[in-house]
Amino acid sequence: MITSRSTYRQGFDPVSIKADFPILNREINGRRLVYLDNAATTQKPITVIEATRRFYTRYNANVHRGLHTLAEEATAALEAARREVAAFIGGVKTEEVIFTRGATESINLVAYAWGQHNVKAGDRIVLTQMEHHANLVPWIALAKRTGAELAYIPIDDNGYLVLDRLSEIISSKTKIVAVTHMSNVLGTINPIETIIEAAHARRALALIDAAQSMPHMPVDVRSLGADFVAFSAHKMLGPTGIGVLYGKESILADMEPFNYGGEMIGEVTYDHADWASLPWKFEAGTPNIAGAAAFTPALDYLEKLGMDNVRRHEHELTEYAIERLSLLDSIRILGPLNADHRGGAISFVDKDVHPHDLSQILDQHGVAIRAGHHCAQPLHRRLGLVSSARASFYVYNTRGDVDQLVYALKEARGYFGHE
Amino acid sequence: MITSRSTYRQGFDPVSIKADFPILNREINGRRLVYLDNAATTQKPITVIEATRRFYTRYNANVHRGLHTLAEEATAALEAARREVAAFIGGVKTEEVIFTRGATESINLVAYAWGQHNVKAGDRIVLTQMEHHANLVPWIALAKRTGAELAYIPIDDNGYLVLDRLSEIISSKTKIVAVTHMSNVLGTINPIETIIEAAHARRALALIDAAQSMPHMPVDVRSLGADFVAFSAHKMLGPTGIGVLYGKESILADMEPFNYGGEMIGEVTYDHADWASLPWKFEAGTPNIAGAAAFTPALDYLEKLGMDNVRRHEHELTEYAIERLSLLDSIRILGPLNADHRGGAISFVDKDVHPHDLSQILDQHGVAIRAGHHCAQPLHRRLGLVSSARASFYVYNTRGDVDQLVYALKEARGYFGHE
Amino acid sequence: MSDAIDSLYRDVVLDHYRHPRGKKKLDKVDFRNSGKNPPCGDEIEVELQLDHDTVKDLSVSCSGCAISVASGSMLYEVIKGKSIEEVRKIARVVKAMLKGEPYITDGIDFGDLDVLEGVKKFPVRIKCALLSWTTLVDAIDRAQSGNNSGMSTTE
Amino acid sequence: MSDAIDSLYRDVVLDHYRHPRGKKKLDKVDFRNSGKNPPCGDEIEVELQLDHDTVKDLSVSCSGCAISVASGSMLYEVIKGKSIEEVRKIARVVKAMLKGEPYITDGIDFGDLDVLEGVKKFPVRIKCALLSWTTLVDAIDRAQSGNNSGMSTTE
Ligand SMILES: Cc1ncc(COP(=O)(O)O)c(C=O)c1O
Ligand SMILES: Cc1ncc(COP(=O)(O)O)c(C=O)c1O
Repeated sequence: MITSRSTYRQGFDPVSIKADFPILNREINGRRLVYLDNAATTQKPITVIEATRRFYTRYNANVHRGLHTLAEEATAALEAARREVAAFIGGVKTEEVIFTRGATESINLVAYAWGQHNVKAGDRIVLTQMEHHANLVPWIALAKRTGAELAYIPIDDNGYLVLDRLSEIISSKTKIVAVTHMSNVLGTINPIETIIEAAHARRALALIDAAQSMPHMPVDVRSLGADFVAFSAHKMLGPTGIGVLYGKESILADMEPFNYGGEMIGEVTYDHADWASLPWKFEAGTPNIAGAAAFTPALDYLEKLGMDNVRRHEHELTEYAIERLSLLDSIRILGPLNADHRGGAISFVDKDVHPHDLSQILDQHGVAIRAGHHCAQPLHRRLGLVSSARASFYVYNTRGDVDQLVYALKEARGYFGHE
Repeated sequence: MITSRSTYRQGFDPVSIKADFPILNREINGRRLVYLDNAATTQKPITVIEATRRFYTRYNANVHRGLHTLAEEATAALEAARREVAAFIGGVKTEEVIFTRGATESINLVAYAWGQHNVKAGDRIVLTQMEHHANLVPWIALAKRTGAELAYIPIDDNGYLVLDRLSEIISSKTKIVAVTHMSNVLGTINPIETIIEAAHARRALALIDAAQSMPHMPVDVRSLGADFVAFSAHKMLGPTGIGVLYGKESILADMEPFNYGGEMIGEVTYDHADWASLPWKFEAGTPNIAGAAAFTPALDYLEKLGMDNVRRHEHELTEYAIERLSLLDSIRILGPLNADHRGGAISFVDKDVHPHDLSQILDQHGVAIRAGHHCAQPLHRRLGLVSSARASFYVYNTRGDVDQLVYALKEARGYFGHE
Repeated sequence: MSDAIDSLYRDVVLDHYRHPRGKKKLDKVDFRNSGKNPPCGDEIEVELQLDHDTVKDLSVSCSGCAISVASGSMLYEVIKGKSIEEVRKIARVVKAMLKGEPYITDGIDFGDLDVLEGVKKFPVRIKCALLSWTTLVDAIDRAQSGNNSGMSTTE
Repeated sequence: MSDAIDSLYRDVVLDHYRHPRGKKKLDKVDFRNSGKNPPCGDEIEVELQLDHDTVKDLSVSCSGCAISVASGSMLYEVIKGKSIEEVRKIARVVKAMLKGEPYITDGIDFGDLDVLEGVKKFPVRIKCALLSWTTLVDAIDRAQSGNNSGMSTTE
């Protein structure tokens, strides 16, 4: 719980942080870029951009078993990124950190490599009504393949999970409970400790979709006790094309591989193959090596700011934004109004102007927001909507950015002839 | 067939090409870097490095349905890369170009999304004895899952495929024939036209692993008539973490998706989902957008050189290298000795010095080669080896590089006390 | 505001958006089709009353952004009373105009439709403007093949 | 050549590589184990003749790179005649030395083993030097648990 607005470290200065992000100097339609689409992807600090350049100009090579200098350096960079991730998420073993393309692939890996062998007809998979398609469609597909059933933890009209019937929903037939830590639409921070505990009480596994939480608040995977955790580098200052699946060593060790090919094998003959040790068993083929090399400085940047401070900063900004948006009568905010219970992804609808039109006009004022279903169609339907507009914050955003958002929203209404 | 050494365009000047690759200025152990590990991954021209930087400093955003300027520009870059790939591989439809992490994932996509539904117990999967693990292990796994059998087109001791019994091996039970276009160990360029035809004669599909051919010679996917073609950007001047699966539209259209999540769906409810149109149906989650943006200038670079010229250049270099290496009595070259039948990946063994030790000493002379089984254990066993050393060329390599290789090989023998 | 945005949201477009025509109940419906853009959530319902080869009357009801609503409303105005052959021609011209391809108007009355030309500078919005047209043409295809209702998409 | 490479391939290492000791046939084999590094293809075969708690004799035959062959050869020389307890201690020290961790030699005779210290600067080669030791210790573990042959790997 965060109580006061200004308790966080003085060192955290979004204005000087902005200076580390070259793209924020860009002008859009003659206005300074106000980037508020951070739940989709975040911008990159110069250190991340520079690390990519450095990789390609100094030590680009393929990894593993290369005996020349470049290959050794590239391998060292990949494994250093793995150690950095392991430390960042709460001090797990490097064997438990698998590099994927992103959160989506991480979840698919589990649905295929664990799900296919552990979920049978009649078993249950438990999700929530607020899942992103990435933590929904792989399970719908698994349920279809296996004959398992899906059950959903419902939400109330304020965007909170309803946990009353939790022990009923997580029935004894439940094999896995897959839940988002922070909703990319509602912003809600879910009580995943309670849910993980309830899953484990039924001997079900718990997968946490941390795509939105890991970038924005301290997440200690070890003390949470989650069995799987998925997230993407590009949503936390890192490059595109790389993400992470954390898995408990004991579970990963028993799993079949997902993709097959080079680097993930032990011995191969023309009709048999066995597998490399963890984590490589799950990393077939050439990984996104430049991506890994640039993920390290992203994590360094966040470490240096301190994830507590990141959370405090966004908490303050979210509180301020909700305050200001609530003054606009035509705007309805989705999800919790109390910033203690939510992150900085704020979705809303205007009663007169369609989200797409809003977004188009906001762009004229340099303000980048997202409009649509944000990969959560069922959730929107549950809320009686087909789409919404979403502004979402990160470390470089300021109150000035919120002011520009509110100004542009008013302008948009005016443009379409509303007061 | 290429007959003369110096027929290719004067404009192709590896020395001035070298200047476009910043990493080649690096010194390794006090010597200029002679990078001969191109079959593992290639170096990147400044335009590719610059495109990555530009993406992150100018228009980094998530793609699809974003209505703000950055999102539109990022989407345009992704789709421009797709058009560029479609043109580069012979003028296919953009619907047929799926972005993956690399060749390995491309092949796994087919083995899962096509294989799982089209290959049954008793069916046959045909491969060759020279496949990379990426085009071997996914099929071994599919055969295990389905009860299908594997059959191999054999090789002779010179590293050529033996096609005598082709119509027997590709039996009427055969569902797919998956063959490398160019071996990453032997260098052999396989007669894939013949093999594709034989596959189609049996109503089997043909998958071509073009990871080694696409970067090094003109490949016209359309006129080849292959059903699937897989390759990686990082082996053709492009970034890591992105590759391509080409698939015939009619086949892709009938396939189930592979990974599930955002961007690949049409409509989603809590218990059902349908799929987006091609190619997006196969691209779940945030793609490697920066990777795509930097793949375009890589293809531009190759286009500008002309793939015919690239092939001619490497042909000349391969001929020269084979000539020089053949003068070393202790060296045995694997694969065809005739450069007309092979690409520029030249594997060899020294009768006295282990490949790992060779590679380690070569590194002392600035020469980067690979040592090991090159992700082809069964092939090495077939050749009576466990590992080999491999030098492989690309556009920036020169005769001087070959000379340095040969010099360093002699030095290495001396170091270990051999003449 | 930039010129581009003003050419996207022309006054005529905004007027159609605020007061969409064609949202009405027909006394008799010969053919019906609904269309959807799942990624944006835009939805449209088209009903046709045919008199031989002429669209005697129609109703168009659209929920979505300004562009898709305005496009549907303009469609209503232009199509009403046209022959099926003319409808197909107009639909082809609209498609070409939106995609920035060359077209000839061939002396047909296009009403306000030329204002949709501004959409072509906003690739993401082309689908919005197209939805009603795709849905209409599909309805006509079905009508001519004797299949009287269905579902279209611009995906 | 750099100093680092010369400390990897010390003369003693090269001598062991060229003339590996311990490649012999034992008249009687109590325990046998083979080891493999699938990624590099290095293979080793260790045979033990035990006299109570002492390694009375052993044979080591190794195919692989200079480092793995030399390491196996040195293992033979150092281990022969040592007690199982000493063998375990030595193996622990070698492992620590290769990984660059602190260790104390505790007055035990290490023969030429200290030359392996140069390997630690070449992370990829550590596995080569370790293979024979892992295989030996696994053999002893199995011997002590009554399981007389097996297969080890440093993966
Ligand atoms: C909650 C949530 N889960 C999963 C994802 C998927 O992440 P990615 O597209 O990077 O795979 C996202 C991002 O869109 C998200 O917000
Ligand atoms: C012939 C062949 N196929 C497939 C691959 C796999 O490519 P990637 O590791 O980029 O997925 C390679 C590269 O190692 C290769 O040489």
